[in-house]
Amino acid sequence: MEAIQMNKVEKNTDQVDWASRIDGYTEHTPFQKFWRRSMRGIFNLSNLRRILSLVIIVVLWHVVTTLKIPPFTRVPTPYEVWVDALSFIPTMHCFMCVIFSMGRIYLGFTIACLIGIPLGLMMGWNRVVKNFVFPTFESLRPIPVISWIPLSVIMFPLTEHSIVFLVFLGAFYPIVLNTLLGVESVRADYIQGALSLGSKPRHIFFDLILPGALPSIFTGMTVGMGLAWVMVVAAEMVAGGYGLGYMTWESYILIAYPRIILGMFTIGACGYFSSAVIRHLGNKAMPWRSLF
Amino acid sequence: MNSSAKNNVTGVEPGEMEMRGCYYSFGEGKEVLDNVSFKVEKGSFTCLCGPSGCGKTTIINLLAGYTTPDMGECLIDGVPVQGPGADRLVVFQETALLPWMTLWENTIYGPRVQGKDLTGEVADRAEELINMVGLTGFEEKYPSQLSGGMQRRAELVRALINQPKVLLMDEPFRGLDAMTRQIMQEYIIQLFEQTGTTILFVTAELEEAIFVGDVAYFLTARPAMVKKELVINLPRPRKFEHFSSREFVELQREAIETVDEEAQKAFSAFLKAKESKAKQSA
Amino acid sequence: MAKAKEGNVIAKHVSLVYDPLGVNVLAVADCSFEIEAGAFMAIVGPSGCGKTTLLNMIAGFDTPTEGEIWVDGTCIASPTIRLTPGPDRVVVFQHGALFPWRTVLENVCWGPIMQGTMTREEAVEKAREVLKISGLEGCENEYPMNISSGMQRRVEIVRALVNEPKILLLDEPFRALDAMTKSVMHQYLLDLFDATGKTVMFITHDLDEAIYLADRVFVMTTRPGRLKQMIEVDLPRPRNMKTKVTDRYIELRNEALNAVHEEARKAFERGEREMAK
Amino acid sequence: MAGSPQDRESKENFIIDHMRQSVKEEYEKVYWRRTQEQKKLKKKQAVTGILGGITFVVVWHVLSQTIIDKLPSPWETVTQSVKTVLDPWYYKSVYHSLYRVIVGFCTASALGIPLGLMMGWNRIVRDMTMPGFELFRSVPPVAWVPLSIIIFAHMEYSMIFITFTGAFFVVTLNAKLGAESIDQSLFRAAWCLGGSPRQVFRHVLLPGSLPSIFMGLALGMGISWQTVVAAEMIAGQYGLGYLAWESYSLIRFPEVILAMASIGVLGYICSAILRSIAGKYLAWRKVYTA
Repeated sequence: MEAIQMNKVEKNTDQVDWASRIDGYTEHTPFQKFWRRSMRGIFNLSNLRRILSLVIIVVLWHVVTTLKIPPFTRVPTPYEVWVDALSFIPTMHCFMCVIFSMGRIYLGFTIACLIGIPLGLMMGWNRVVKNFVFPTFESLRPIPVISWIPLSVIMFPLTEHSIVFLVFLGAFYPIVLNTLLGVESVRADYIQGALSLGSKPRHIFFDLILPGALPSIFTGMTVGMGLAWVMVVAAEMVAGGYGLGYMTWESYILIAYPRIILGMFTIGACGYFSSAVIRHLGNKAMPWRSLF
Repeated sequence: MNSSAKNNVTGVEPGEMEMRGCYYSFGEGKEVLDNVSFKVEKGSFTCLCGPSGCGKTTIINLLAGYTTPDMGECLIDGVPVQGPGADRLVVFQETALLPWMTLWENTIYGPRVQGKDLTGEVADRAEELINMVGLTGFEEKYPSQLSGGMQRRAELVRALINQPKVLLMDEPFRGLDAMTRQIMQEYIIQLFEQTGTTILFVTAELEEAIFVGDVAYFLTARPAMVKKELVINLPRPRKFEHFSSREFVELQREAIETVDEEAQKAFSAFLKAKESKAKQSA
Repeated sequence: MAKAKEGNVIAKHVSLVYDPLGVNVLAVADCSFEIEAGAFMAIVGPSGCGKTTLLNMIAGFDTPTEGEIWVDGTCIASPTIRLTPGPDRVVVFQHGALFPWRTVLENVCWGPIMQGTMTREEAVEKAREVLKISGLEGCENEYPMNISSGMQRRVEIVRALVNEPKILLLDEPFRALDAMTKSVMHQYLLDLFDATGKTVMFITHDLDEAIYLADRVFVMTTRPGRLKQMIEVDLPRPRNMKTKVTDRYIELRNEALNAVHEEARKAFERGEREMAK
Repeated sequence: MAGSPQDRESKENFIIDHMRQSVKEEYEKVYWRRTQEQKKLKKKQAVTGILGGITFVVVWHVLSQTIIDKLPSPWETVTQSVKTVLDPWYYKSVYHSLYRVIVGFCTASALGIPLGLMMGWNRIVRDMTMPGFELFRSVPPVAWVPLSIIIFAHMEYSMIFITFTGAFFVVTLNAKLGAESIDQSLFRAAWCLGGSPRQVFRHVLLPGSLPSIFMGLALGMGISWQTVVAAEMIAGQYGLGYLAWESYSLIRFPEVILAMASIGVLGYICSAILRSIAGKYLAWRKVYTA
């Protein structure tokens, strides 16, 4: 049949070494593959540009501050910050500041998780609970959490308590909302399928709703952690009493300007570290998601 | 029909299913089903064919008991459907394997929630079924680690382990490419011929319906009515060769003639709806 | 029936090595073929075999590592030439690429207006006309998300044709459609091909579809993608649903299926194992 | 009568029509019942919501009377607030906060959106700016307060700068995300159709990233309010944050709550305006909800 013309050469293609016919194509050994991949991963043009950009930032900072160009007259130079960092970071004071802020964060954040996640799950699970709580919750939400600072100072006799309460409040909203979102995003066919397999409500809750909402819960926790740091810094600056935020503000008052910048970066690093911990926990709790 | 006696793989007698004069709508002017009646014989492989959005999924939902018809009734073995149950299982359009469970956990999920003993017979049957669809060695993988075709097969296993009387399949191969689909069809034929379960198979693909089924019902565009019943008398066991047999082509011709008109109608339905809306407002 | 005088595509030993992370992957290996002006050519292959890459090279999105592609006597792609995507080779994409933020009409006249070949009024007039011919009258002012997927595909083909391309490149355009819409679209495409006589390159994973539509079908193997077989389809035009049940069609299809099925099945199983690793 | 085929046909048609009619009537009953049930459900929902609100107020009242005796009771708060709201001095605070937020936020948008789009569009721009953003992103905007006071001699500027910082990072990064999330085939289609780089930027990149840009703007607006309140509390003069803190120092507790509520309402209004603008520009996305 002339309809299908089998090309004589191409019919026994498996013997032809196609790869060797093409310039620029060589089959690598596994080691070569690994080596090339890792080298390309580190020394490529875009990584060089990234490093360059950081260098530029530092150089600019240096130039602007040493030449005292108008708005930056009082800003410390990178070198001053570096010197201050070397002298300050090993001290007990710095350690205590970090411990205090971290302690407040973890206490407030844990309480927010313990109350917020069950509340979110209940709101997603039971329509009556949602109808009861949600309108009030929504109408309180536009109030920035920071503006709760004076009120919480009024409400709690100890500053310590009010700071923990503020951290709790900052983390609470995103955690509840994301948990609710997570429950509502569990696909209907999962539940339908499980129902027709004869699941009881507790199976649906523990096998479907909870793991289905987990990714969203962890998103909420990451966002909540970010807000918790905002809150702890603001509360410490306003209400005082140890901590990184207080330290930064105090440095301003004591005219120890390099320490302000140091404080900012320390806060940033601590915040980054806290988010990393949550991400890590998330990957641990959801092995099916970190596979790809 | 292929009604083998009590089968050692499923372990139950296959059931029969009927839909009698069902009406269903999502609201005024959104009628989905318009007097749909058909019957799925014991141990048969029945296909439902219709243009997309015509209400095939609604039929599956009604038979599975997720919703109730506005009028008419759905019967399983002569008893009206009341809520979902493990005697009839649905294989969904998109895979409904739980992404947080491994293939093995997914497979034995049904027996587990029913409180059955998970060792012994259940485990044996699970292994046998997994082997039958060629997934041995993948038991500890999560669904996201499997290819599309493998996920669909895993879903079949998950349904079959519960010894359903009836299997409802809602476009289970939608979204797979032509080659994978072909291979999946061969798997499902093989499974059907070995287990003898009653299957209701919903599809939009004519060739697929003719290739796998014993009977095919063709539905009209929305609101859906049964337009034609086509008995497919290709021999069983069905093989790839039948795909290109004379009888197959004859059936295909008949099906195409039935459906072509409907497809055109469905396509222009949007414009017509728009026209009528314009007329109403004028 | 107007036959186009232009739109001849010749590929000479085209290969592409894909090298994102320093590890060579041979995506397309040594493909040579010719599409005569005004012919309907289809490429069939399992997913991931490099057919889209081949099309991207013709369209001017990818540079071949080796070989050349010529259109009407000009070289448009070779390792040394700069990429030149342009309105003479318009692509219709797999998942659709209508601008969701523009109405159907705006989408269709976008090309001519941007190229400056027509004024706004002319473009709108022409677009309306072409839409009317395609049975899309009445949805000019809808956003693409508002119309059915079959209609979206029609609009996309219309949008391509308004630019008077030499070649129409179709990258699995009917993949996401359901079977019945697909059959309507096949008819539409066949009618369009008969009416305009443009050169068409059609990519699909469905052999059936390819034989039904094309004059010549190339079968591609899995990675490295290479053209393995050519099937000349000598079915008469115009074709329609009835063609699908003629003896000649069945004969052709059976031969093709039997020739491809075993190999494809092997490739499928191999691919599946790889994917699951 | 039983003669011609036309007769028979018309009779059959009549019977079918009659059957359809009866089915339709029955159907309408079913449908009516369903809509009634839905209405009832909605009513019930509203009642539960109001009950929730009442519970909240009652709990507040009880708390203010018992455990937390410094907390003003709801009634006290309302009466005191009415007095304050009638005082023109209150509007000075509102004006100052609003002014700071608007200036800071608009500057952040004007700089952040183009920068973010460029970052998503051009690899070199992205590589050169991303590390800096990564570095400063995890620093909470509130922590910028002391630094910005050092930089700007004028307190007003430093407060606007803090507001700007709060919104800037979110807006920029969301614009970048939007630009990156556009389907590659849309760009390819535009090239195919003969669009020049400028046209592609204007007609594909910009509208395609709009949804994400508006999301960034909404988030940025929220953060602007957060930061402005913090800055006013810490360093400010005038403004609602300052009002709250000052009222606390002066032991005028109901006004603390009033300030909080005002900030909430203003923030909500700003977001609503933003949403309505977004709705106008994103009309093509409405179909998802419709």
